[in-house]
Order: sequence, then structure tokens, then C-alpha cells
Amino acid sequence: MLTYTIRRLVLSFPVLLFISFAVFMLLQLAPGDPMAQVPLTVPPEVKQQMREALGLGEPPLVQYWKWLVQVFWIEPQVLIDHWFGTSFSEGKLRVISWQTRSPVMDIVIQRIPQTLWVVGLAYVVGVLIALPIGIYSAYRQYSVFDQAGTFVTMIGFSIPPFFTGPLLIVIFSVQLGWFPSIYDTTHVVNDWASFKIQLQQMIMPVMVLALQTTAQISRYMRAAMLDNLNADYVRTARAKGMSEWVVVMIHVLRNSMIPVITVIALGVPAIFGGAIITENVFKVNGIGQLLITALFANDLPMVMTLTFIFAFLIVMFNLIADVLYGLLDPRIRYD
Amino acid sequence: MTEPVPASPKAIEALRDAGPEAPPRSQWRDVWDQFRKHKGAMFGGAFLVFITLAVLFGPWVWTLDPQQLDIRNKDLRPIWTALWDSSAKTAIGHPFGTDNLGRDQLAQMIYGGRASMAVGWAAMVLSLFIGTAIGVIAGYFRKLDGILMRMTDLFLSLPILPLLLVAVTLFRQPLRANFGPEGGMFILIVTVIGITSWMPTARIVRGDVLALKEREFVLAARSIGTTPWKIIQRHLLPNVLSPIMVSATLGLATAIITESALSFLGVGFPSDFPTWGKMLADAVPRMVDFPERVMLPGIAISLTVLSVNYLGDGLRDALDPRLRGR
Amino acid sequence: ERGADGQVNIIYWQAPSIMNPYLSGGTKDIEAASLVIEPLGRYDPTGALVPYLAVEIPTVENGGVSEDLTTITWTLKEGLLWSDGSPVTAADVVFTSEYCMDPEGGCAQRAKFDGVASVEAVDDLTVKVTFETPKPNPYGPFMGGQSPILQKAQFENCKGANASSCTEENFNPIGTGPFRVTDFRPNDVISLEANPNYRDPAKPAFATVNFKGGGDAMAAGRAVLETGEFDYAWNLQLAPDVLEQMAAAGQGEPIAAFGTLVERIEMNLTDPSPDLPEGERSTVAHPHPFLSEEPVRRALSMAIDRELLVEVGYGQAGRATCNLVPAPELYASDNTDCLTQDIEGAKALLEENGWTDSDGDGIRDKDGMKLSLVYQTSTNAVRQDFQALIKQWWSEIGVETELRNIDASVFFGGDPGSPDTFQKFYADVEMYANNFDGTDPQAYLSMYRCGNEPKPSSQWQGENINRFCSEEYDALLDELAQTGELDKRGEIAKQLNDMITKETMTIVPLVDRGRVSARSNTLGGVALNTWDSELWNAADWYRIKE
Amino acid sequence: MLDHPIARIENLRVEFQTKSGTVVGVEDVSFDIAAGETVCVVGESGSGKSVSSLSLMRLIEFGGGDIANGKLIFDRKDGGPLDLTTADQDLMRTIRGNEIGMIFQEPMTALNPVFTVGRQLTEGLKVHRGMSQDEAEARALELLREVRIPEPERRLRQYPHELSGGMRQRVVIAMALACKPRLLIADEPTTALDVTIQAEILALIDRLKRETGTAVMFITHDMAVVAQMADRVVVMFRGNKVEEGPVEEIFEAPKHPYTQALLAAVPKLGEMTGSDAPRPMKLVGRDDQATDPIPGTNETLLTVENLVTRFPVTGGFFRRTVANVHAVEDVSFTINRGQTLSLVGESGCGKSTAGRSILRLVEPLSGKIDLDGMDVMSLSPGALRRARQDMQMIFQDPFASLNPQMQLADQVSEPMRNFGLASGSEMRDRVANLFDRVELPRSFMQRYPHELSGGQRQRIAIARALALNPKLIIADEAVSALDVSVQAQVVNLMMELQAELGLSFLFISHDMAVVERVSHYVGVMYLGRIVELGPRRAVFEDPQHPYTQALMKAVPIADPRQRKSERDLNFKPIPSPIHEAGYTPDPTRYKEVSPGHKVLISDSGY
Ligand SMILES: Nc1ncnc2c1ncn2[C@@H]1O[C@H](COP(=O)(O)OP(=O)(O)OP(=O)(O)O)[C@@H](O)[C@H]1O
Ligand SMILES: Nc1ncnc2c1ncn2[C@@H]1O[C@H](COP(=O)(O)OP(=O)(O)OP(=O)(O)O)[C@@H](O)[C@H]1O
Ligand SMILES: [Mg+2]
Ligand SMILES: [Mg+2]
Repeated sequence: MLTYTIRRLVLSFPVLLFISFAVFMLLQLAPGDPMAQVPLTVPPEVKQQMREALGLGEPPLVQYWKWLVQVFWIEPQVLIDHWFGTSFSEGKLRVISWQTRSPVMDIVIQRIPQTLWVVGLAYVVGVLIALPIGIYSAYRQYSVFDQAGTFVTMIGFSIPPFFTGPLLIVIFSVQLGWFPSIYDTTHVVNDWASFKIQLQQMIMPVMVLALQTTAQISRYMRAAMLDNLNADYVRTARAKGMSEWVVVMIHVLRNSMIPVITVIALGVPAIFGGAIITENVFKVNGIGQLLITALFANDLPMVMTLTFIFAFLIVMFNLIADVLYGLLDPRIRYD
Repeated sequence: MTEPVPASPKAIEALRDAGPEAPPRSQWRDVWDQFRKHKGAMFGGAFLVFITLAVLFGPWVWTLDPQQLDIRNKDLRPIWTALWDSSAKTAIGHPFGTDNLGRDQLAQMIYGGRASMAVGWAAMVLSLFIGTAIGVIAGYFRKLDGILMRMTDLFLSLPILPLLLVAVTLFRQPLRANFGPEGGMFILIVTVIGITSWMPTARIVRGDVLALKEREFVLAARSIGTTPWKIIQRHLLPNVLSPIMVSATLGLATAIITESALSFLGVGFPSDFPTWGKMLADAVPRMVDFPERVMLPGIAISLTVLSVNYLGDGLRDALDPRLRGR
Repeated sequence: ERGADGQVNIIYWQAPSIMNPYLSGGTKDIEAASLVIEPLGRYDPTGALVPYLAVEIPTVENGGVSEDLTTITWTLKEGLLWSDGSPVTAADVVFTSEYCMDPEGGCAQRAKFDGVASVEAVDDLTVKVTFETPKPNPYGPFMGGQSPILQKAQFENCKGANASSCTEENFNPIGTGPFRVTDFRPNDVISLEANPNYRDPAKPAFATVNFKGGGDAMAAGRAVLETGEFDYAWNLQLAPDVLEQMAAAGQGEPIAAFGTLVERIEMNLTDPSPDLPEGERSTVAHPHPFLSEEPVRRALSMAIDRELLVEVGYGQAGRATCNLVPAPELYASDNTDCLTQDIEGAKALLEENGWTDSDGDGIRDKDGMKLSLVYQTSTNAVRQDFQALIKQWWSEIGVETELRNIDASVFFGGDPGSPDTFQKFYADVEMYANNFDGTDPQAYLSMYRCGNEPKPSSQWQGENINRFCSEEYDALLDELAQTGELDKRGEIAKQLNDMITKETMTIVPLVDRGRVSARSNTLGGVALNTWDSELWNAADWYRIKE
Repeated sequence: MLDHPIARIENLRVEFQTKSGTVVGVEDVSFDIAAGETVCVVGESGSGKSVSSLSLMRLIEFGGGDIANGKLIFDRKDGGPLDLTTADQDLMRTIRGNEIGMIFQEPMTALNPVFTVGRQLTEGLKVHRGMSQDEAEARALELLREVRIPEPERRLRQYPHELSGGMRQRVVIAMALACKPRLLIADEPTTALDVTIQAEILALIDRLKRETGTAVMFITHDMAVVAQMADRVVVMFRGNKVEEGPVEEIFEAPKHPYTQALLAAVPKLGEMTGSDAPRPMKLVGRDDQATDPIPGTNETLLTVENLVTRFPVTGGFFRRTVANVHAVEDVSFTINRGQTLSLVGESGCGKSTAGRSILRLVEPLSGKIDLDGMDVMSLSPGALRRARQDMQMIFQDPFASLNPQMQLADQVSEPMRNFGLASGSEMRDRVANLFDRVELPRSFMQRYPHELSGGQRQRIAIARALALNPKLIIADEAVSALDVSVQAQVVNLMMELQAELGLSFLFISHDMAVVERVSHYVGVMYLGRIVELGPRRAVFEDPQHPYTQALMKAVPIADPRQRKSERDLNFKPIPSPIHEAGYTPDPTRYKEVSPGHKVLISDSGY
């Protein structure tokens, strides 16, 4: 298992390199220009100079190489400096966003709390709602609950967040005035009252996002439970005189969770980029919003770095999912 | 060493295997009979047929041009609002009302449905095709597994927006020349949605194929000289149908919504080309005053997705001979 | 009294990404920065010049501008302090010009310093700018939100190639404005607090500013007008009915003001046909098959009902116009011919010129050439509505239109590799809005000079989008450049304007677009300004007491 | 004591509500079980044996069944007789696992794969006996010792998949016995196991019954097991009890025609003593059958020499081969045209791998395979595919070896389509002929595998193998999963085909009695090698190798008067076939004891 993990880890380096190269070439091919947001009143020569100041004049491969060096060599040094107070990175050029002229990593780190608070929590909430729904739907297959659950989750899944978001805002912010419509990213939670405010501002985006998660995960959970409910070992457990609770919630659930856990793990990377529209609707300026603004501003280093982080998460969580699978299911042992 | 007891005629009957009693029937009859038992599937199927017919033949029945502006008749409410709100501006000529430029909503729903259904189905079929192909090949041919799965990772990381922009830059002109501006854009959007959404299907199919490959009937097929390609076709594909059906359901919904999200982000079809998703996105700012404008496309999308879901459930049961017998 | 009114909440749906306007041309960034750093003088809501850091606006009359129009001398107010407590000196002003004029810095406001030969500090408080040639309008450098004064001490090491790495400086510039940054989160939130060293001890009334960015105009409007969470929302580009409905909630009010921004249709005088080899599409080598005919262009313009466009798209925030230069008064032509829609007249005009529907398909043609257009614009709800309406009108006069909308970042990005930029103009007509900086239209009108068109040899850079070329026009432009007298300049400018719109219909102006923002009912002192930063007088803002 | 039954089933009727109406699982069954008694319930597959036992546990409700009629009187330890049909599930829970223990058919799936053996064993103890974790563990250890699992301490912390089938079944038995139940229900506890393990488990249950006085309800369809175990026998047929009586009486004077037919179909070890060539079985009611011996020819069809097949075990960072599973080690034999060679041996000894290696469905490492002059080892993939026309395979599990999604006619015609041998109506005719050949009605052609019984499915598999007119058929446990009566028919069918078509068989099985019936030659495999090879008669009547001798002893005989005692059994656990990468095993050397009868003299690991 350990060698398997290490092997996969080592193998993921070339994979990531290749992915980053592919993404870079894609972005090179993509039309668009970081000067698009500069007003038309600024004359073209000036724009050309600004472009050159960003390093856009250099050949693509040189740009890629620079980016690689910055991400893989300089940024880790910055991290080490930050932790140990050393000064390896002094005077070295980090990955700089074209939009903000500041290190991309700093902005990313700034965005992580929002993303985790809202999108991450939404994922957790979604999963927590989905699991009982899935379990009970399977246990009472074709019951009213099951049918209704399917109905509601599918509706939830088929309605886009750019509709549910404003709908919630109109109802809860405008009509009822319960929750703020704009997320305050500077809000600091330090006591009960501020925690309550945080809850209030989180509740709507979390709900919108959780709806999507719930729909998917509960489907998987239901299917996995159904697969296991008729297994022989369930009959054995019953024959031992175990109560239904133990039979379902311990014997069946533990087995059904194996595929579902991996599905959940594979969904984690999406937390960081998959909530673009919801983040936008509620002004939760997280990683997704960062990516989309960077995309529209053609901020190549930012887009590149974010997609790379994203790819990194995907590859890592793929690996984590596989390892989890092996850990949870004693039958599977990777050599 | 007990020599057999003298035979009695009943013993033959006793020893004969109990076979199926019901007379054999044609396969499709059977499928249909089983399908008919699934109420949800019947409902879903009926609704899908209805909506498909409506968007296909609607334009002959409801001949208004969806792009026709009628600025004097803008912001009409659907006629049923007159039931409770007698002051609402309604017109018989526009049963679903009109939008802020006076375009007929019913006509828009019909044409929008055409586009959404076409995008949904086409992108879903494309992504299923790619996903299944990659999944099956990765699962069946061990050597290709690693590389194909890493490719899946790559595609998972590709951001869809730049991809679409690249595709538009590179292919809009040739496609426009061959398929017209809307046809060309349609192909682009479908392709981009298709190639950015096959990955989950591929993963699931691969997992199933890995398990199926170990089943004896695949070994049996090899031993009777079935070529790998035929094994995939005859033995593996029919047996991974059920996960594919689930992917298909989710895929249709995702495709319709992705198209609308693209419109929402401003990189979709030409602005005068209605789709359900775009109608929904455009109506969101006015949803307080004109709730029907979000409800109509919203309900259409949800019902379509729901009926495909139920239809998928029903088909899965009906096509699986093991379930069909019961 | 300073800081007495607590916090003011401002929402910009485009989030500022930097506080240094020299490194970003974006309006959002310039306006955010205007809370912190200030120029020597600004424009007020009427377009008049008002001194800020300078004692007065230098003119020929008061001797600040030399008679030959080649120098301008600014005098700083006495006793000005930076927010860190150090004094503001002429050296800072000189440094600012050096900062922007450094060729490696990629300064976004470089055009402001065009023609500047030297900037020197005469003494601690006096700065003299010398131009290479006479400048009838010498108010480029240090005027308006685009060229505020930077502190030399802070930015000394950030010149040229180092500009980008000065993150701390760019996010947190030391300024003379009413506020200073306490926390800058790029593309998200800026937290500011009152500048303790602001020159007017009673101002600003607000102790802190919460400057939120992101989302869309809809949400920003809602936050001010409907929920009252915010006090001020910037640039609410929303359909008038939507805005009206929001305003009905009664938490605040939309405010509007007009500048020089004109939404227009540009006619391509060259042939964009994809059948031409790459490098020859939309170049002067191939005139447009029918748009090069003036009557066709005129007919297209006549078919448009500009008042209706305003009603649908802008409401109070728009005015139908026939002019490229709608303001200031001095330069605005009185041309109003185009304001009434004339479908019949347009039909007749086409008919007269041999454009008839010979095959009965509803589309006019001549010599086998159909009146069939590709009409492109950037993606935006109002523009899409305009496209739909105009397409409809044009179809009424027998012109077929294919609509195309392109993502704004591509359309306005000058990427020479993309076929979809507005400069490349691979379409027959295109629609967008443009305006000019400050109050003088000379540079603006000069864009349409012959030879200034985007073309392959200039990497498709250039401002003469229509590929317009007229010797007469160019001669008039030269005359304008030599004229210092204001009335005379106005005359020439009007003539130029009419030439390119009324007479040739090269540019078809549609709407003079105002700026709509919204303020809450409790926010006082707001004076919407389209000539400078909207936040130009944030120091005067206060909370209205109930 | 005997006149006071522990459990009494009266007029039990169980129904299942399915989509296509009500299915009756058990129609009318009554019998009783007394303390210290073993009642064997026998009957063909689907006759309602499992349904009856599940009803007694009231577990049938969870499978969708419904006890429509009848009483299930159970004599509780304290509280006297109770009709279980009226008990609610809460009460049942205190009885299940506590007073009634149950052992299930499938040892492979009856245990929860994700919990350790220890956890699954202690669970019931904690619930029913209120033991603490430590007490329960101590008791679990004791139980494992009781069922004679080696190294019980280690087993407690292992997961089910880490145990062999036999060990798993013993864990299941331990679980059922944990709370010292008054009634033990064993539902085909040994069907899936090797003879050796089966013998041990039967002995184990027998001993427990004797020592604790538990009543045992033993369900099986294997008459030899019945003869070994039963005090009384209940014969079931299609949901009804058709006969009941003491075991000797049933075996010696069966009354019901079904019982008679069943007994006739049971192959008994030693039946063929004295004859050289195999001979089809005489089945009840089939007078038309030829039971002439099948001599075959002496012409060699297949020669296998020094066949070695190993499966690499990769490991480490670079995925290098660190060890090999020596599945087939230096095996040589020949098969003559029209004759059958059988390979017997315990699970995991390499029988299947040997069979598959000949077809090159797994790649052998080295060796020579010569089929009718064709060197199979050197064939290119394309040529190999064509060569497989001459050799076909029938697999053990008729459920798994047919594609559930394909119509039977398509499955049978698939080989012909693969080689383009026929098409259109010709194809249909040939398929119909094949159906006739294997005695299946032509109306089955449009059906799906799940609609057929196991025996019928295996016929389809045979028809598919015959479709290409092969010279050699490798039958890998082709009849092991079938009911005795069905098994007899299939065995007869195969022999008939051999007689008529001159087919050669490589017959792989672990059932000695069947092997004795069908083979001309027998090879006994142990740990990848053939330890004894020779004409059937020689091997069966004069086993030379100690392993062969032990194997013969373990086979139960379908005669209640020839019960084996536990003392006859002495099996060592089989050593691991996995050796490190560099390991070179000794070559195989044989001693020829009589013409064609060879016995391994080099080390076999036994
Ligand atoms: N869950 C169920 N739903 C419908 N019918 C069932 C169900 N379980 C059993 N049956 C039916 O009940 C009958 C008896 O089945 P049972 O499992 O008792 O057979 P068995 O004698 O144990 O056979 P085997 O030897 O194969 O285990 C069969 O005809 C079967 O079709
Ligand atoms: N594909 C494989 N990879 C690795 N090891 C294998 C593989 N197939 C079989 N083995 C191993 O080879 C040995 C022989 O297996 P084989 O299946 O030939 O036994 P068998 O005699 O047919 O047993 P059974 O009676 O259970 O079918 C076993 O130890 C098995 O674990
Ligand atoms: Mg059974
Ligand atoms: Mg085997």
C-alpha cells in the first residue's frame, strides 16, 4: 500500500507537468488579451507597451519555462521562508498576476477561507443531507419517501444555481430581510454574535450549493445501499439476531460507504472551482470567482496557476480516493 | 452399488429440469411489457415524446416567429394570470405572454426547446460515446489503462471557458461556412460540452469493465474465438448499460445547464437564438415582476430532466433480461 | 467632523484589482484609487477644472500656461501632507512623471504625458511641464483621476521593470486623499479609514470605507436600492424597467449624469469577406461591396428608432444622439436629423440606388449582391436587445442581418491572433461605446485619420475602426491641432463630427449614454461626475441624519 | 427426550409476491426435529429447502416472502413451546443466533467482507449474552479452537478474504454455535467445498451434535453427505415433502419415485471397479439409453510436455516480479482421440490453470503443447484464434459463463459467427440441431440464461462448445455446480457425445465419484504437479501416492452403512504455491508402477 502510494505520487509529477503544459498551450491558443479591460481611450501604442511590460513579448516556451521555475522552485522557497524565517526567495520573481501585480499565491491564500467556509461547508452539508436520504431511500425502495426523494433531488439537480441564487435572495433578503445578499469576506468570527452573522451570510450560498451535491451523492448512496442490502452477509447478520439498526447502519452502511466515499473524495477538487456561478451570485469572492475574473481579464499567470492547483487537487484526490478505497475495503490491496 | 429400482413413468417427469412455463415471446414485446409496468418511466416517456413532438412540430401549429419583436405588446402576462389579476396585461394572441421586447414566449419556448433538447441530447450522446469508449478501452486493455486514466485527469483539469474560446477562434469560420452561423455554433457548443463532460462516465464504465472482464463468460467468449472488439461489443457493452443510463440522465441535465451557464457567462449561442437556459438566465432580473418567465423554462428543463431520469430507470429495468422476468 | 459618521459601504460590481492607476487603465481601479491618491486638479460634474493639490488651475490668463502653449506651471498648496505625515513637494510630482514615462514600466496613462519634453521642479512647491510642441490643451499630466501624484519616497524603487513587484506599494499607496487603505484584497474588498493628515480637518465625515467588489450590476443595485445593505453602487447598467422596479423599494435612488460616452454602430468600409485571403480581409485594399455606398449606410441609419432604443435599454440614463461628440456644449454639434425613424424613406433611398428585391426573398440585392450583414458586438444584455431591435428594423427595409456576439474580453482585447476583435472588424457592422478623456475631443477625432486604421502591418493596432479616409477630414484635423482659441476649436470639431456622422454616415451614433449609479437615502453629498472619478468628492460625503 | 421435538413444522406454506404474481416457495411441509438428532432435508435445487429453513428463522420476510399458512413450533429453553409465526421481530431477534443458529450455503459471501472475523464472532455474544468485549473475545477464541481452525489468535484479527473457503465456513459455523443454540440449521454447508474440507466439516458438525445434544437440521442435495450425516431424512420435491424416514430406510427402500430416481442418479465411488472403459449411467425411467462402454481410440490427440505456468507477483516500487505463483509445474500428459483424461485435486492445485494453459487463455511459461500435429505454443494470435476451433471449453459455473444479456440462440451461434462458418437460415438450422443434440427444446432459443435451470444452462454451454466441431473439449468442473440428478444427465450427455462424435475430453473435477464414471485416464494433481497419472482403473483400484490414497479416503460414500469416522482423516494444510522470483523447482520424476500408471517420486510438497 505504501509503495503503491509512493509510486503513484512519483508518477503524478510527469502527469502534472504534462497537464500544465497542455493547459498552457490551450491558454496560449485562446484569444483574448490582458488589455481588454483598459478603456478604449488608451491608445494602442500605450497598450502595446503595457503588454511588453508584462512579458508578453517573449516566446511562449520561454514564458512557460519561467512559470515552471516560479511555481516549482521559487514558490516553495517562499513557503519555506514564511515558515522558518529564512530568506531563500529574496529578490526572486514570484508568479505575479497581471491584473493585480501581486503574487498569485498570496491572493489564493487570501481566498481560501471564503472558499472553505462556504463552498467547503456546502459540500459537507450536502453530503450530510444526502447520506440519510440515500440510505433511507434504499432501505424503503419504491416507498413514498424514495419516490419523493428522487423527485426533489432531481429537480434540485436540474435547476441552475443562477436561478436558485437570486430566488433565495429575493425571498430571504429583499422580502423577508433575514439574510444579507452580499457576503462580507472581511467578517471576523470571534464571538457568538459574529458567528451568528457568519451563519446568516453563509446560509443561502451553502444551501444553493448543497442542493447540487445532495442530488448526486444521494443517488450514489442509494445505489450502493441497494447493492448491499440483499447481500448474503446481511442475512447472516440478521440470523445472528442483530437489530435492524445494527444490520443497516453498521453492516450494510460500512460496505456501501466504500464506493460513496471515493465519489465524495473525487468531488472535493470541485469545491475549489466548481462554484463559480454561486460565488458570483452571492459575491462570495472565493477561488471560483478568482478564476472567472482572471479568465475574463486574460490574466494568464493567475489562470495558469489556478488551473494547475486545480489539476493538482484532481490528481491528488484521485490518488486519495484510490488509497481510501484500499484502506476501507480490506479485500483490495495495492501492491 | 444399489442397482436402480424398477422404473416408474413418473420418475422421468420428476427428474426433468423445470424449465420456464410461459411460452416464449418476442424480445421487444417483453421489453415493452416490462417497461409498461414502470409508471414513472411511462410518464417520463410520454412527457418526452410530447415535448419532442411539441418542439419539432410546434412551429407549424404556433406559427409566430420567436425573434419577431412587437414592442407595443411587450411585457404581456400569460393569459392565466387574468384568472386572479384582472388588471394584468394579457392577450389571447400570446398565451404565454411576451418578453421585454415583445417576443412571443410560447414561440420562444418552442424554439428554445429545440435548441436545448438538441444540445442536451447531442452533448450527452457525445459525452457518453467518448466516456464509454475510453472507459471500455481503459478497462479492457490493461496497457492503455494508465495513459487513458491520466488523460481523464487532464480533461478534468481543462477549464471549459478558454477551451470554448479556442474552439470558437479556430473553428467558427469553417463551421459557419458549412453549417451556417447557428449550426456552426451548435456544433461547437455541443462538442465542447461533450468533451468536457465524459470523464465521470469513463471512470464508472472502466470500473465496471474491470470487474466484468474477470467474469467467466468473457473468458468463454475468448475461448470460442471472439475477437476483443466483438467481446466489447457483444458482452461488455450490454452489461455496462445500467451505469451508462445513470450517466446519461445526469449528462442530459448537465448539458442543458452547462449550455445555459455558458449563455449566462456570455459565451454561447447568438443572442437572438433562444434556448431554455438562456430564457431562464435572461428572465432572472425580472423574476419578481414576471415570475412566469423563469418558471416556464425552469419547469421545462426540470420536467425534461426528470422524465429522462425515470425513463432511464424504466429502460434499465426493461432491457435487463434478468429483471424483466420478475 | 472627521470620522463622525461611521462607515460608508460602497459596492462596485467590477472588483478593483490594484490601487495604482498607472498600472491599470480600468475604471474600477482608477476610481478606487481616487479615494487615496489625488491629482493636482480635477474636473467637476460640469466638466470645469477645479484645483485639488494645486493652488489654482494654470491658464494663459493667469500666466500658468505660456503664451506659446508649450509650458504649464503648477503651484502646490502649502502645508500639504502625505498620509504618513511627510510633506508633499514638487519632487513627488516630478517623480510621478518619471514613473509613468519610464519606457519599461508599461504605464497605462502614458498617453497623458504625450508630448511632454520635461518636467522640472522649480522650487519645493512649483512644477513646470514643458511640451515639445504647442499644446492647446495642456491639462494631460496630473489632471483627473488617471494621473494622481505618487509619493516619491514610497515608489522610488518601483520604477520601470520593478513596477510589478511592488505589491505592497501598489495595494497600499500613500496618498493625500481623504482615506487610506487598511486592508486590500485584490478583486474582493478594500477596507479604508479616514486619512488623519487630510488637508481639511473636518473631513471626511466617514471614519471607514468598506469597498466591496464583485458580482453583477443587478446585485449591486439590489444591495443599495432594495436591501439597503450598501450606500453607493457604481455604474448600474441595467434595463430601465428593472432599475425602476428596484428603486420602487425606496431604500435609495438611482442617479444619472451624462458625459461623452456614445453607443454607436461602426460601418466597415472595407470588405470583411472570409473568401479573401488572410491579411487582406477588412483592409483598404478591398472596399466593402455595398457599405462603401453612402446611401446604403444612410438607409441603415434611417431605419433605426433611437428613442425606442433609449427607452428599452437606458431609460433616464440615455439620450438619443446623432453625434460622435455629444458634449461638452462647446464641441457638440446640433445635428438631430437622424432622430426620427424613417423606414419608408430608407426603402425609397435604397430603391433609388438600384437596391431592389429582385428575387422576392425579402432581401434587397443589386448585381447579384445581397444586402446581407454580419452585425457583431460584445456580449451584454442591453446590446443584445439593441441587436434584436435593429435587426428587426433592418429586415423591414430588406436587409438581412446575422447577429454575432463575442465575449468582451476577446472583442476588446487586441489579440492580433483572434479573428473576433473589434479592431480586426471581420464583420460588416459592429456596435460598441467609446468616449474621450477629459473635455477636449481633439485626440478622439484624430482617430479617424487616414492611415490610422488597424491593418496587418500594424499588428491590427489602430483606431480608425471604419477604415475611413478623407483628405478633407485630415486637413481639418491639422487645423484643429494648430488652433488654441476655444470657439474656433469648437467650430472645427463640430465640422469634423458632422463629416464623419451626418454627411458620410460612417459612424452611426445611437445613444449618448449617461452613467447611472445609486445611492442610499441616507448618503449625502454625492455629486455624480462623468468627467472624472465618481468618487471625486468622497471627502464631502456624509450620513444624512433622520 | 426424543419424543419431545425441539422444532415442529406444521403445514408450512410460503408465498412470494412478485411482479408476475404469487410464487409458492413451499407448498405444504411438515416435519419435526428432536434434540440430539440430525434431520437431513434433501431435494433438488429450488425445491424449497432454503425457504423452509429461513421461515424457521423468520428471515424469509426480509427476502420478500410471506408465511401464508402453517405453524412453526419451537421449544424455547425457558418458556416452553412457542409458535414462531406469531412472534414479532423483536422477540425473534432474541431467538435468532441465540437459540437457533444458522449456517449458510455460501461461505464466500456469508461473512461481511469489511469486518474482522473477531468482530463478527463477538457481535452476537455481546448482544445475546451481554458479554464485555474481553469476555466475548475469549469465548470467540474458544469457539475457533472448537471448530479446529489453526492459529485462532491470528484469525480473530483477519478479514474474511484472508481465509480459505474451508476456514471461512468454519468461522460461520463457529458464529452459529456461539450462543450454544438448541437448534442448528445448516443450509448446504459443504456444497462449495473440497472433499477434504467437506469431510472435516461434516465430522465437526457430527461431533458437536454428539457432544452438546444440539438438534441439527441439515440441508443438502448431496446424497453421499446425507448418508454420512443423517439420522432421519426428509425428501422434498417442488415445495412438498414427498418422503420421510430413517436414513437406512430411505437409502435401501425408497418409496417415492422421485427418491428412487434421485438415488439412481448418484454416482458412487467404486461402482466402476472392474471395468476399463467408462460407461454412461443408468437413469431411472430412461430405458432408451445406451449404456455401452466407450472404448475410445489409442491415437494420440493432445500431447502436453513439461507445461509450466506461473503467475508473477509484482511488488516494490518498480513493479518488478518479486515472486511467482507456481500454478502448474512441469506437467506432462497425453489424451487420446475419443477418450477422457480427468484431472482431480483440491482447490487451488492448478487444475483450471492447466486447462486454460492448453487453450492459451493464460500464457504458459514453457512447455510443449501439441494438438493433432499443431504446435499450439508457437501460434500467432490470429492462428491461435483459429486453432481454438479445435479445442473448446466448458466452465464450472453455468450462471457465470453465459452472458446474461444475450439470447441463447445468439450465444450458441456466436462461435460460428466468429469464424463465419454459417449464416442466415443455415445458421439457424445448425443452432436448432445443436439444441436437439443437447436435448433442449427448440423453443428455448429465444430465451435468456436466467430463465433456465442450472442443468439447462450447462447444456447451452455444451452446445456452444460443440458448435465448432472441436476435437477436444476441456470441461472445467463442468458438472460440479449441478444437482445430482441434473449432473447425471449432463454427464451422460457428454459421454454420449463422446461415443457418437469421437470427442476427447479433458475433464477437470474434484468429485472422485464422477471422475471414476467418466474417465479413461486420471491425473491427480497436488500443488501444481501431477502426483499420479494412469488408466482410471489402475489409479482408483490401486492408488500408489500417499496423497491419492488420502483423497480417496475422504470421499463420502452414498451408503449410510459405510460412514467414515473422523479418525480416517488426516490432512495437512496445503503449502503455499508462491515462491520467490529466483526459485527453481526440482524437475518431476515418475516411477512407472504398471503400464501407463506413473507415480511421482520426486518431492511433491505433500
Ligand atoms: N425471494 C424470492 N422471491 C421469489 N421467489 C423465491 C424467492 N426465494 C425463493 N423463491 C422461490 O422459492 C422456491 C424455493 O427456493 P429455495 O431457495 O428454497 O430452493 P432450495 O431448495 O434451497 O434450492 P437450492 O438447492 O438451489 O438452494 C424456488 O422455486 C424459488 O423460485
Ligand atoms: N490470474 C491469476 N493470477 C495469479 N494467480 C492465479 C491466477 N489464477 C490462478 N492463480 C493461482 O494459481 C493457483 C492455481 O489456481 P487454479 O485456479 O488453477 O486452481 P484449481 O485447481 O482450478 O482450483 P479450484 O478447484 O478452486 O478451481 C492458485 O493458487 C491460484 O491462486
Ligand atoms: Mg437453497
Ligand atoms: Mg478451478
